[in-house]
Amino acid sequence: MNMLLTIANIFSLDWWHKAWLRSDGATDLARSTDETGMFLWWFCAFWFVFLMALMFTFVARYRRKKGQIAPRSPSHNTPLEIAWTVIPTLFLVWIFFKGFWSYMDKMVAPGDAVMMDMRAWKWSWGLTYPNGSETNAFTVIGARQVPVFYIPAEVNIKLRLESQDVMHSFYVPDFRTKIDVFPNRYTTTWFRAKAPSGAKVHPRSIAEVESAKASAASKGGRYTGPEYIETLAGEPYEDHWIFCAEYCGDEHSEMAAILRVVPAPAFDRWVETIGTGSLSPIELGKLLYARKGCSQCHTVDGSASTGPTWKHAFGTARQFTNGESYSAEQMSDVAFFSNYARESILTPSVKIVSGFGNQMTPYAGQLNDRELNALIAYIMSLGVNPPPVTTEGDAPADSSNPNAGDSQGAPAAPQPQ
Amino acid sequence: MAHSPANSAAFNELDPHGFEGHGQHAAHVIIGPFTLRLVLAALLFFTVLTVGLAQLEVGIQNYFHIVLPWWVNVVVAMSIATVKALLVMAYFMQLRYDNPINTILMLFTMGALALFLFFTGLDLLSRDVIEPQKAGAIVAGGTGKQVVGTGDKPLVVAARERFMQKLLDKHNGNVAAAEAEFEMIKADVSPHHHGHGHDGGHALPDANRTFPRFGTSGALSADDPHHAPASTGH
Amino acid sequence: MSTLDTRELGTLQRWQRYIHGHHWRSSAEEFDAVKFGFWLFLSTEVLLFGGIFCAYFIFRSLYPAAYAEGSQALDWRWGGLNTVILLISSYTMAASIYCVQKGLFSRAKLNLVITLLCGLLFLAIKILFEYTPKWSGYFFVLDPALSHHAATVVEGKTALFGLFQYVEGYGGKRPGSLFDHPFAQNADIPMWWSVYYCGTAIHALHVIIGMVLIFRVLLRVNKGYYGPTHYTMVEIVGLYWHLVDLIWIFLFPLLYLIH
Amino acid sequence: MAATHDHAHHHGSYLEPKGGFWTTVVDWATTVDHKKIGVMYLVAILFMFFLGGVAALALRLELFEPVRTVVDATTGASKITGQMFGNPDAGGIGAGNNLYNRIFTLHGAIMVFMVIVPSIPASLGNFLLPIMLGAKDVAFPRLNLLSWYVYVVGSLFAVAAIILGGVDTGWTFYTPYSTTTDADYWRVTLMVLGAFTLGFSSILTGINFVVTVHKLRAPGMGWFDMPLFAWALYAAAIIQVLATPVIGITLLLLMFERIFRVGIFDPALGGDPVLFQHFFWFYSHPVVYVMILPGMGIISDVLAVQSHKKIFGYRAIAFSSLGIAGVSFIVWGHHMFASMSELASMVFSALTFLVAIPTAIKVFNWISSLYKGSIALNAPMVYTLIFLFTFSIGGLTGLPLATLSTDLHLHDTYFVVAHFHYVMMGGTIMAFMAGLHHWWPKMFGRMYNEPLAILGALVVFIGFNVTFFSQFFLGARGMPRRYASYVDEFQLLHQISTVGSFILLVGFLIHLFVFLASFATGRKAPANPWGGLTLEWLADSPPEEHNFPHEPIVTHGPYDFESVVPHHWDPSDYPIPEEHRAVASH
Repeated sequence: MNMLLTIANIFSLDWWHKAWLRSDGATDLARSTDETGMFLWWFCAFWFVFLMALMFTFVARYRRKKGQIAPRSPSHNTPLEIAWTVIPTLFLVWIFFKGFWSYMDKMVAPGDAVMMDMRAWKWSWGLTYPNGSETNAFTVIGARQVPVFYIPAEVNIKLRLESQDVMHSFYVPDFRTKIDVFPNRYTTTWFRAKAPSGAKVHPRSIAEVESAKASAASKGGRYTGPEYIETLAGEPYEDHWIFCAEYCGDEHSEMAAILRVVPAPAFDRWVETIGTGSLSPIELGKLLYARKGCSQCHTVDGSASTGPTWKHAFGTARQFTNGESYSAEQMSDVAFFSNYARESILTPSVKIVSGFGNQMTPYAGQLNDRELNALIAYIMSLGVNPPPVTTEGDAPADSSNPNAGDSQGAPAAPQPQ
Repeated sequence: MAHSPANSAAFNELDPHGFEGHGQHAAHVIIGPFTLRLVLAALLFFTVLTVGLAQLEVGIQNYFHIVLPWWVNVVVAMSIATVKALLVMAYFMQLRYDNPINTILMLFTMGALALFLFFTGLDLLSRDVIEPQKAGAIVAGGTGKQVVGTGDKPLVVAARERFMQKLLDKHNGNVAAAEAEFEMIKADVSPHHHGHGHDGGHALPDANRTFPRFGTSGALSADDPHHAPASTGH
Repeated sequence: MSTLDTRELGTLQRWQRYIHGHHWRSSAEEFDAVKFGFWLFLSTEVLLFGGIFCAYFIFRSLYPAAYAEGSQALDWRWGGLNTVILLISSYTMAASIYCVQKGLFSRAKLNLVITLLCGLLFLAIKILFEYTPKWSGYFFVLDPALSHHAATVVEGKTALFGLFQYVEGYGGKRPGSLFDHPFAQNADIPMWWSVYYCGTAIHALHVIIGMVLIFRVLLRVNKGYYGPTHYTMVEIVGLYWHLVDLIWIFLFPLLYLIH
Repeated sequence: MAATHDHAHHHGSYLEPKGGFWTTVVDWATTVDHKKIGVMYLVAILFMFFLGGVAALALRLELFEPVRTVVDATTGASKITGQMFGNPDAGGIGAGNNLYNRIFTLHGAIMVFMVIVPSIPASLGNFLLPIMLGAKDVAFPRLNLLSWYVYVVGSLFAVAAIILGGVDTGWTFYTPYSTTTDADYWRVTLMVLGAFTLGFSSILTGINFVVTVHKLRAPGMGWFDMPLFAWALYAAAIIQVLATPVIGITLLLLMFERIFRVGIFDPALGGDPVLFQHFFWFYSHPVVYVMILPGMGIISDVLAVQSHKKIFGYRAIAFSSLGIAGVSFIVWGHHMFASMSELASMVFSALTFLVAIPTAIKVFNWISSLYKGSIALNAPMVYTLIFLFTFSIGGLTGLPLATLSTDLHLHDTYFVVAHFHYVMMGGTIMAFMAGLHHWWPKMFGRMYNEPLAILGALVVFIGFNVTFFSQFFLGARGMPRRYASYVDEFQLLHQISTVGSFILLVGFLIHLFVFLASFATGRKAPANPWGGLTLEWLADSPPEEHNFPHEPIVTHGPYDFESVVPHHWDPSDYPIPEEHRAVASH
């Protein structure tokens, strides 16, 4: 043990801690995991240095010399061999229990945990809050628009996870935990996020956001902080990545999201206000575009992606892999286009636009009619010559709404923190 | 490493390292037809026995209404099968007279197989020990995103609807007639089970009455995944 | 195994002329080694089927209801008959080894032929009475089970010159997404058929391979390759055939008898 | 022992051509000589190693930038590769990560199924095992040749799958992704069929080795007179025989699932994806030891010979090989801590720690074998030391992965990637290189350029550690594996890793040159260049047709250096004190 300490003095413990862990664990369990991990690091480092020191000493000491042979030396030594069998074993037993107990803590959620439903599909995440609503906040990682899930701090939260298609894995590096997500089965995980440090707070006004964006742009960067949200103005927050850790296909590496921890009262205020009832079809469509993962594969600015872009989808001739083709006239007809769009959303495999793969997850059973119509309205609003908007209060396609611009992100954007 | 020198004078060319032991000669055993026929008779007897016992269990349950624990059936059938397997291996495959190494090898194989079954079962059958929700049965077509042609319905539901559709076409859309024929065919299926002497002919319950959980997407709306609403598929 | 035709021993049978591989010290050692090697191969076969047994074990434990319903749809009489056939064939195979060891070649050939016929019979029963009706609903006209379907036999809907009769509402007990049986109570029942078809099909494949090997042995016995001092291949093929039997000894109760 | 060796009837080396060019080709294509088959395996494996290496470099290039670069590059080249990898849009619209995913699958599948698993057993093992045991050939020579052809056919299937457009399942073929992706194409099925076929080749080799070790040891060679390399091959062969059939049935069922839609693994059909993982890892974990055990055997042998020192704790090493082989069958669950039930995770974690013990014992033994040795620092020895260095890191970093709480964080991150590269490449491949240099003179009868080889070894060593040690940090900081693009924060470490991978390339190019040069200009190798005591050094370099003129009789242990003068060595170069030499006369 004092050996450990001497090594610890030679290199600063802190330096290695920073080198291995990009930040302190964001939950108590994560911190205990970090302890175990750092202990293991020093344990391994000790044995490694010890063995290598021996090895190199021997090699240096017993180089071959011409005309000399190795002196006789014991070819085995039972006590020694027993010693180096038993002593490591004892260490291992201890390590096992250390890992096992904190694993069980990670697995067994406290009885008072708040249950939320997390869905995974190719290639995005969706979180349903206890009141049935879903998040309306989004940000950018890399070039992708990803959802931001607000989470109350210092509250036990239990996620019930399920997948819509293939296996995914819910991984929050800052929580040091990970759980695979299966179709047709539930898995669960839980956490109690630490309160945000207060280093970052929500903007208090739209002006503040604008200036932040301007300054970020001036630095060639890109503002990825929160938009102005009335219920959260001035509230501190802490962002954590959500990654998919189980290979799930084409956009696997884009299947990310942000877990944003805010004080519990602020969360309660916020979660009350995110119903979608008040939104016009196009606004709602824009929201669903981001929330339902459409943004993973379809851009709204005509740029390349896994699926056909939505810009000018309404009013552009389509050629399909099955040989069919729709003329620009047909595609400009509202009724005709609506039916085509509805079919392509619910059962995408029926008509594949030439040049694209049969990649999309069918959305049958995931969208109600209002949502479906909203999405179609939004797509049409991006068309060649969009139909006149009947609903009042909806924004044009190229509005300053943060969600609209997000999919044209610069390749290398700074990450959310 | 203490080393025992090989004395080349006493060295046996056929058995260079004394490993085979008696294996050399044992390998050439000849098992006479009498033994073989005896073994065959035993095997046939055990076959009859195992079938008879299985039928007996069914009979007891159906006619005396004594419900035997589920494992009786399994243990009886499997132990008889094991006895038969041992007979085949020992005599037909000559393990009894053969070089013991082959027997040891088979034991190792069985060991590996046992480990395989045990640990796989240990995981898959203990999912709900900590978290009951993890025990959710996997329903075919539950999320329905992958199965061709079933939409989001379980396979059996889809199959039944396909079948009803066939009947409807046959009666060119006359629902009542189709329903009637559906019932008729169903009635004719259960005697088929009689004929095969399986169960005491308990009629198949109405196929439409109950389904397992309608996949997770259906159950999400339910508070408790175990008592999710019955299928809304029809 | 190399044979020396160049030797001045034309009068001798091939098996008498056999000499062991150059890297062995004696043909006895070679024989022993070949058997050991083949037992190693048999152990791989056992573990191959181990996968099937594992899948069966897991899914029966997860979906007992589906498996109970599934096993009810199988007729133990066909399974039992096939078991008996395979046991007899195992006996004839062992007997043929004995005959070769004793140099009774005609009896050896007879036993081998019977073994082959048993294999054929096994496959015929599987295909005509087990697979075809369940998969497609077409019953072989000689199938006793057909009598239970008098009401639902579709007149005029036959196949292969009337050799097969279609029974309404019976077929479609196929695995996975091909499953089409409208009267299943349990959505998991396709899993039973998946395991049933995979297990029995892979076993049937082994039966076919075994028959090919036996046929080759038959030919070579005929040509006099094997005899009292050299019968390694006969013994090896025998072992393989017994393994095929062994697997079925377990498949039969698992599929047909356990409700 | 040298007495029994008689140069009078010398048959000529196995390399001597049997006549004209085509005669020689036919002779090699139909040979049942284990030496030729070993060499044929060596060539095939090195070619596959080259393919997999190119793929690896492509991956590292892609990861140099956080966003997709190689894949999205709109250059004609990437368009062509795109078409080749079945993604006509590569570089054009909607390239996605298709290309990247196909390349890492290609890298994994080739390196695991076609390189590392057969690498040491099928090439060096095939060549050396019979000679080390004093046998004329392996137990079943024709089976041996068959296994090579099966290997080639399997590899062709896999390569065909790649040319037909590539496979994006990852080498693990996890369901349900592997059962649903590319549903309308045969590529995945073809690739699975390839892996299935390769399994047969592996089984045949395994059976051959087990029987050879049991039945063909030279007179006087008891179990504990075998070289440790033979012991390791024996242990590995047992695993091959007992584990490979399970991957066979797994892949068979996977093919059924794709072709007939039977649902044993696909949850949409009622199957269970975790069941697939159990099937898969029941093979794929033990096979990890098929990969590493022969490497350990090589190290034990090279280390003893190159330091003329009786290996420390012979029996401990031999039994730890068997111990590892045994334990390897009950620890596969540690690949699944994130998907298994808590109870199983606990049991498997506890069992996993068991593997550490025999492994630690081996390392301790090797290092104490150096004590008071007479250590020659030539290429094989340098590679042995490199092995001890990298393998220790690989082994120790297994601990946080076996520990449940930390594994939940590190599972499926670059930490795992780094860990298994340290074990598989830093272990198996380094040992393979050690063995290749150690037995090169024996196999081809020519020495290689020592200084250049050592230089290559050092470059490889540096490149390897730069490439993969940075990945430990990546993983611990939360970088998931199989990502084509990543958040900028990870860029620096990724760039270090990429640079390292190209240093690695340079190192291997040096080795390629060394080997080619040794054919061209290498001086004739003596029969026993290193002064080894095991039987292969008794044979000529290269060995003659049937290895030995007479069946050798073993009169001493494989490592009795302090009492026996190595064959073909001048006793004056090898002054054994009389009182010790007396021991040798038994």
